[in-house]
Amino acid sequence: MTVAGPRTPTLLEVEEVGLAGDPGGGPPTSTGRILGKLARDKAALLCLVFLLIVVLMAVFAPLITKLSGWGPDEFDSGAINSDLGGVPHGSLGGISGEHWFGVEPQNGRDLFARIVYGARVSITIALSATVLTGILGVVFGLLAGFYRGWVDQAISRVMDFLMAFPALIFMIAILSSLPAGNRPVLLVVVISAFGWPYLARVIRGQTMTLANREFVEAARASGAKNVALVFREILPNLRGSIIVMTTLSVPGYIGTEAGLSFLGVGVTPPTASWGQMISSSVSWYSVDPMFFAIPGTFLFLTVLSLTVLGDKIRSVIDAGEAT
Amino acid sequence: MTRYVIGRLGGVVVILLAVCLFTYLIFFKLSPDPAVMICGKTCTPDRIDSIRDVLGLNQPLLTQFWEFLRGIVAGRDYGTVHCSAPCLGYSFQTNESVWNMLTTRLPVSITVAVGAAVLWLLAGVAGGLISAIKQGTWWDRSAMALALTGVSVPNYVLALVLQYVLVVKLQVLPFPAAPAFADNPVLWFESYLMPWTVLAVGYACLYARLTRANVIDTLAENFLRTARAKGLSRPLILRRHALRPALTPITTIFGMDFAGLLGGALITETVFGLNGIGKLAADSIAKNDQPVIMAVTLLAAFFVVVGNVVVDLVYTALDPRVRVTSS
Amino acid sequence: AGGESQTSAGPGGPAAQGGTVQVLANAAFSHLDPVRGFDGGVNNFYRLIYRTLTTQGAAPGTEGTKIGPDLATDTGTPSDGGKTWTFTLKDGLFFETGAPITSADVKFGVSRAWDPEIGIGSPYAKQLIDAPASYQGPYKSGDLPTIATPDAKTIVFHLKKPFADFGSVVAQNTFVPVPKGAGAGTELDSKPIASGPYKVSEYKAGASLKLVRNDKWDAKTDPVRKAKPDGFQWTFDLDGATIDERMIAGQGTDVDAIAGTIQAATVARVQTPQLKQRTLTGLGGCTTYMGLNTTKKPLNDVRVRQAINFAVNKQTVRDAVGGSTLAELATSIQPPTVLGRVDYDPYPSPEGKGDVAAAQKLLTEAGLTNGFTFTLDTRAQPKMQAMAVAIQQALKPLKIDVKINIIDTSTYYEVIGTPSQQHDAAITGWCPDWPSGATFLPPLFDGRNIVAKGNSNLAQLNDPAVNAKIDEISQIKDVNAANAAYGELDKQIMALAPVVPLLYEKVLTLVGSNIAGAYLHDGYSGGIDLVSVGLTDAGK
Amino acid sequence: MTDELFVVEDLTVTLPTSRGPVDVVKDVSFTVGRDDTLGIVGESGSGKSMTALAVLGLLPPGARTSGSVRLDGRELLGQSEGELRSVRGNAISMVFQDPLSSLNPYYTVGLQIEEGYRAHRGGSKRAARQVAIEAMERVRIPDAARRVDDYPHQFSGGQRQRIMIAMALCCSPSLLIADEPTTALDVTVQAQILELLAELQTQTGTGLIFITHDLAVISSIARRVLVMCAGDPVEYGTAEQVFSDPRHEYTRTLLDAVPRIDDEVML
Amino acid sequence: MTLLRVRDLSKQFVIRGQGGLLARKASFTAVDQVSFDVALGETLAIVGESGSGKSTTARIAARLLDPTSGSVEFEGEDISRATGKDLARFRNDVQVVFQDPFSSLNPRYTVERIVTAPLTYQGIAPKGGRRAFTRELMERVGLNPDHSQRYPAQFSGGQAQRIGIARALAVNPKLVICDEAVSALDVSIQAQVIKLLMRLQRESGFSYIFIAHDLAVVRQLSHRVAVMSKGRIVELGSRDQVFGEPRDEYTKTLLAAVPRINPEWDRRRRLSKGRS
Ligand SMILES: Nc1ncnc2c1ncn2[C@@H]1O[C@H](COP(=O)(O)OP(=O)(O)OP(=O)(O)O)[C@@H](O)[C@H]1O
Ligand SMILES: Nc1ncnc2c1ncn2[C@@H]1O[C@H](COP(=O)(O)OP(=O)(O)OP(=O)(O)O)[C@@H](O)[C@H]1O
Ligand SMILES: [Mg+2]
Ligand SMILES: [Mg+2]
Ligand code: NI
Repeated sequence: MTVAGPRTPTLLEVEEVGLAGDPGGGPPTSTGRILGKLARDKAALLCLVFLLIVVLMAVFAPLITKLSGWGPDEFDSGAINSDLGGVPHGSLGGISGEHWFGVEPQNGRDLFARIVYGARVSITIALSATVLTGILGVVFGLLAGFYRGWVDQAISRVMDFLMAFPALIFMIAILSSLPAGNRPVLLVVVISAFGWPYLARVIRGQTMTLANREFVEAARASGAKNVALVFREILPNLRGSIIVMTTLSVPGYIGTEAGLSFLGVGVTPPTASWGQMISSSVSWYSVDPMFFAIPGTFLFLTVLSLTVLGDKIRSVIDAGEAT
Repeated sequence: MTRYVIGRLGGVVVILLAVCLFTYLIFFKLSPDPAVMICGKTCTPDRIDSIRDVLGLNQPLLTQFWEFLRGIVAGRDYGTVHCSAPCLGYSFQTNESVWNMLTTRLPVSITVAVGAAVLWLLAGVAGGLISAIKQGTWWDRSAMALALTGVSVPNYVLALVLQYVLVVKLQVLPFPAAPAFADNPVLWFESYLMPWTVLAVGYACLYARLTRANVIDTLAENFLRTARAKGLSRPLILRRHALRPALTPITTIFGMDFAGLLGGALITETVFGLNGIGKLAADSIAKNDQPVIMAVTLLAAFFVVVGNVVVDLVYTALDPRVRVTSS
Repeated sequence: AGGESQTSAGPGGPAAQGGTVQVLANAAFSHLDPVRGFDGGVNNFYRLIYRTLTTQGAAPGTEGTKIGPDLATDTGTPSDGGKTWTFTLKDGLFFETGAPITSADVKFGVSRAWDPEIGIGSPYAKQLIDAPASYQGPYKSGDLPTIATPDAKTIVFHLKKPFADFGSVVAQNTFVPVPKGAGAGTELDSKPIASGPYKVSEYKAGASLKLVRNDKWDAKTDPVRKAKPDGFQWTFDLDGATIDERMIAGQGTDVDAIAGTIQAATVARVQTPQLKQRTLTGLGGCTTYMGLNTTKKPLNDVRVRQAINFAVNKQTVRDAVGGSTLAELATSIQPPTVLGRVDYDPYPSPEGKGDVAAAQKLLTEAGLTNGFTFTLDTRAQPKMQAMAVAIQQALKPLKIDVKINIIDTSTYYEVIGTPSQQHDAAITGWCPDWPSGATFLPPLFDGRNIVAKGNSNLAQLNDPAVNAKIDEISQIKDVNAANAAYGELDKQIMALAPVVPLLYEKVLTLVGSNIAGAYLHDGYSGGIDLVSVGLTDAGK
Repeated sequence: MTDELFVVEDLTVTLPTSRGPVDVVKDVSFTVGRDDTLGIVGESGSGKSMTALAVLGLLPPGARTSGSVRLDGRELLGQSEGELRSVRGNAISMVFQDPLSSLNPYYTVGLQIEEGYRAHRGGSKRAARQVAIEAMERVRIPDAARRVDDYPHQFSGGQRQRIMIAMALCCSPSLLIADEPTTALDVTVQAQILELLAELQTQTGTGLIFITHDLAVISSIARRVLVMCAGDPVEYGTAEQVFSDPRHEYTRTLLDAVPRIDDEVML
Repeated sequence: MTLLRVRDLSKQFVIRGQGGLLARKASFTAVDQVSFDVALGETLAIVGESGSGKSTTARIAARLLDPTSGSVEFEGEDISRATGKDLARFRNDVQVVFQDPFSSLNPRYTVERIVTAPLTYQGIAPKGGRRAFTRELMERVGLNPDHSQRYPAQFSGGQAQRIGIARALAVNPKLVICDEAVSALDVSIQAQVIKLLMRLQRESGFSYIFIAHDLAVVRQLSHRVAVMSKGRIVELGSRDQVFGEPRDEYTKTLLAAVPRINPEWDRRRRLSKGRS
């Protein structure tokens, strides 16, 4: 017995739309609900506020330093003791009404102004490198792990190739042979180019496991194309690793930027960056601990805020599942 | 399986060749003329030329590269000196055989890497596991806060601070050096303890957080309920059922990190004055000592690429679902 | 010499016989082969294992830079109007192998300098001694006919042109004797053949070096080297901060240790009386300066260069390297340790803080009221960058915009030494090979020395009057008169302002509490004279 | 009845949800004797599985329970993990409803059967492996000696279910809770498994709680039946009573809905 | 009109041979020379022994697994080698309900997201919005629509199974492959779901491949029945033929083993019902 006839939607009214229509498909509640929940969480709110302050600092740096009185590059020889190797006068690294966070040894530049301006460089570089490596790492890791076969071979060999180079050595070699141009952009590109395979390999491994899970097969049967399988079905199951690895890469990249700046291939002086401040403060740790403590604290708090926020977002998303 | 391994090893050779060539191009083409650097402070164009001649720098680049590769397999001659296989050339700066430089420094790097790896695996995995089990408790929060502090502190800072506290102030450890194990095992251990710790801290923090995230995911799986229903002891449940799925992805990272370290822990070795591959790399970059850079790169590349092959094999061995489709 | 260059007397009293001196070093020696190595640190070290025909003294201050006989019986006998120099060897000289040191060995050692592969150190032998144009050293070209050894004790050098100070030249490392036929390739870099009081017993490149007594060395033949300790032990490649920590802590064998200059951050920590007792300070003997490329606009205008000379705040530059403890403000090109140097300040400003008004006046004259932009090359080193920033900051009020261009340390000299790649200005330094203007002004300012690669005349100054003066001085037979003339030449050059002398950097070093007989040697970039240092208590 | 093996009294299970706590099991009481079988039937989502999980303290995190659960007079509810451990898999075994996700994909089924046995009975690896193979043979897995080293994803749905049963049986528990253990089995294999369970009961006096939707199976093996609907125990009595004279409306609806192979065909 | 045509399908799994890790691979034939057709608007039931290859056959028919040999044609086109658009069209037309309820639901998504996933994947927007669409669908399969924001782990086995069914019915497939789709449902909900399936067949002409062990259910809704044992189809015929006059020995055993409610009790209940 065969029942032929026009295939009219009867069960539920559906209307066909082109592929352009409604590509989101995510849980409709997410953004609103997540923000709402975060706003109610004290710790998350604190982190958000801190990050906001840092961002505002970066954006309004010139304005802020006008208020504080000292520019980031202005020397203040009066604030340091030339006979003692250039340590700041006074205790606590020269903290005073004039220099709110004290001054840099050897030249007396205002630490507050440098922190404010440094936020511009460091945050931009670290966050964009994190985002870029995050995207590259996740996308290529997913593709390699999902497709296996020659796609995996190709991506994996490229990763092997990039990872095989001692990254720091090559960043130096490449950066020093490239024209100066826009340093921060260059830094981001080079750091990301060498950074993504690390994340990608982890993602690849987990993807290989997940790709064999039955729900992926189920989605395939539902008509999901491979790309949808990879990004809609597998990706959400990787967020634990992704959140951990990307939040932790922020201090890593700030450190890399510092190292490269220190070696002369990063941002050019007198531009301030947190990393550069931290690495030049290292040798002063016993004489002028504040010089290290101040940029160190800012870096630490930024990373802490990002991580805590990452964890909170994750647990808010999880909330439905766990409780 | 065997075919797969052979194929991968073939891939290793290809990658190493590519790395070689690329390094060669970058350092021999993009960076300044080694002859000028050898030539020193007071230098004449004539002398530069004759140095170039001896080093074979006047030949076309590909010929030079070929000579270099051949040297690795068959040895080669430089002017009046012979360099026997595996010949990686002579340092422009110290005139030492690069091969010798590598072999004398490798044990130090291996000691540093192995010790640190043991430390960070133990600390990271244990910390992450306990945090995951006690999720949300006081212990969990403080452990994760500690982990954050750990990664946020650059390791050269940690190195100096540790040195200041433990060696200078408290005098419980000697200043780091690289004594031979056989001479004085206690001193050996004490000397390496700080480098190990400094190196391990950053990794331990990352591993702890990853372990925690993965274990939490695993703890929610139904099969964990089954394990509990069987009345297995808690350690067994955690070790076998929770940790194994959680750690499988971590093997990937561990392989990369460990292999990377075998190629030298640049900063730690430099800060502590340990004569390993990392310090050699740092020095040779500072001096633009191309043959050494080349060799260090190759060695590091070798470890990383082989490490990746091992990781892939281990991964498939650890995860049966991956294994089946890979055959 | 300037009054500030006073070297503090060595702590710890006279050195006792015996013991091992520990040396904590930042970097390893470049080469152990005497014709390869050529810098203050390695020259100082070579005196422990090698001897040369003559050598510098062993004492603080100018006594130390005085040339005296070593292997030779005197500082040489010139003839032929200073074109031929004859030296006679002492009796009782032996290599560590027990073989006697003959004039042929000295000749063999010198002729190695012509080998393009290994003769990369001191250039003076090759520059001054006459040799066939095609000569490529003894391993390739065999015997060098222009050096005569009429007998085992006598050696005769024929120069290309007369050279009054040749007695100082034979103190260079290239004049170390090498047993005939030995030392091909890299042999000496790993296993030197000692002629001095010590020999190498163990050498781990980049890690450590151990010296023990060379019992074939006879103290009676050597008035210079006290050689009190039984040995030396170097530990290389230590982190600067670690060295400072260890020296301050002074635990274990570190009481027997010496080291290089401390870091700026350590200055404040060595101010306690106990530590002050253990510090040595003095000039390093070099000048740090900023070269102004006279071929580039607007630096080709002497008024602009003079304006910059006026405007630079040398105080902030000094603070950048560690303040008054670690450097003095420079006024002339030649540092105070150079003989015949005149102390003067052509571009004075209050406390060296820069005279912006004077500078502005000159710029206005030059029509640059609105300032200009120039690029300053500097090394990728924190200290160098800090100096560049200080200069940049000092020139800001003049609306001079300084673009800092950082160049990798390893390639820095190549870049700035290549006129086609060099920018408008560069920060660098120069140390004399021996304390005479002869090794300072001609290499830096002789316009005929400008070469396409490896150029050291960074200002690219090609002034006929200066060139003529250089030629004139080279004709002066009397060494002292020549040095005095160089002092005047210094003034003549500074009037053209091709460079901005910035600093005379100082050495500040801590020694272990058991160290005796330590003083800074002016001839070795202010390093502790190794041939005199020893231990107070050798049994410790 | 004093020598009841297993007694549940007024068991209530409360689960947290985003809309506040929800009672998914309300005041359930029943008893199971030795060599006795209790059948639990009911609406899908009525709390059958939660009842079973509550007994062993395996509820999802955040769940609360009240009432009393006693095995041989020993209270189980609110016991520490440590005390429950000796009971789980030993005195009380459980067959879970969803076999694939309940088996650890990283280990061979053999190991997963063995480990429970060794946790309670000890013995060598080899002996345990033999036990595992025998258990698999008993549940009719073909070629058990080879398949003992296969991984869960290599088995068919019914085979996985049987592996869960094998796992539960290998320690000869005094109480076996089987949550829909035969839904994925064809009728012949199902019959064999049921026979196996009956055999076990007569041999060792095991009490059996059998959760299923298959009323025919219940009618053939259960002595007593508990019917649940939306968390409530709507009917509890002997099988004969429940099947022949259902008191509650829901039970009647349920029995009416049972499809019979000889029913008239609607199609 | 034949919708799906399966011919000589075989599937061999590579399995570990004897002798440790390095042993040679052996193979195991899970499906052996299976052929059948499914017509438009028809229900083909597959029954048979556990482990006889039913799920494997279904997977191959849905092209979730590649056969070792044999062909699968859908609407006259060989889909075992289809790619791109053809494959996408095939996937849109064929939906699968999986045997294992939890494993086939993405643990990270809410029911709403899971149920509407096929729409998203096929670029269809539900009329009236996702929320309403989901609620209606959930209601149809007997789920509480208020639970649309819950995650799979918060459901019971039978509920999870119904989520799977709802997902398959969210789009308008031509063929639905139900692998033990109703086994975890209580009989009343089972009846509701079966009615739904049959209505859809009547109204929209769905075809089904219905794998089940419950022969009573199979008899209710199948047009034709295939009986599998040890990887082979041992009997394939119309429902009445297979149930009425089974030819194969295995089919007979199967039918004989069907459990029934104690007939005595059943009779008594009917009587009492009649009385009340
Ligand atoms: N990935 C695999 N590797 C090896 N063997 C497998 C694999 N998947 C299934 N099998 C085997 O193939 C056979 C058929 O499995 P299939 O899942 O098709 O059975 P089924 O008829 O659906 O059984 P059930 O009714 O129990 O679900 C089984 O014996 C099973 O063990
Ligand atoms: N983690 C959870 N959080 C909240 N509610 C839950 C959770 N797990 C299950 N439930 C709900 O508890 C009720 C009882 O579930 P249970 O698994 O006991 O049902 P069941 O009787 O076994 O049903 P089935 O026959 O379908 O397996 C269901 O309505 C289910 O939705
Ligand atoms: Mg259930
Ligand atoms: Mg199946
Ligand atoms: Ni050199």
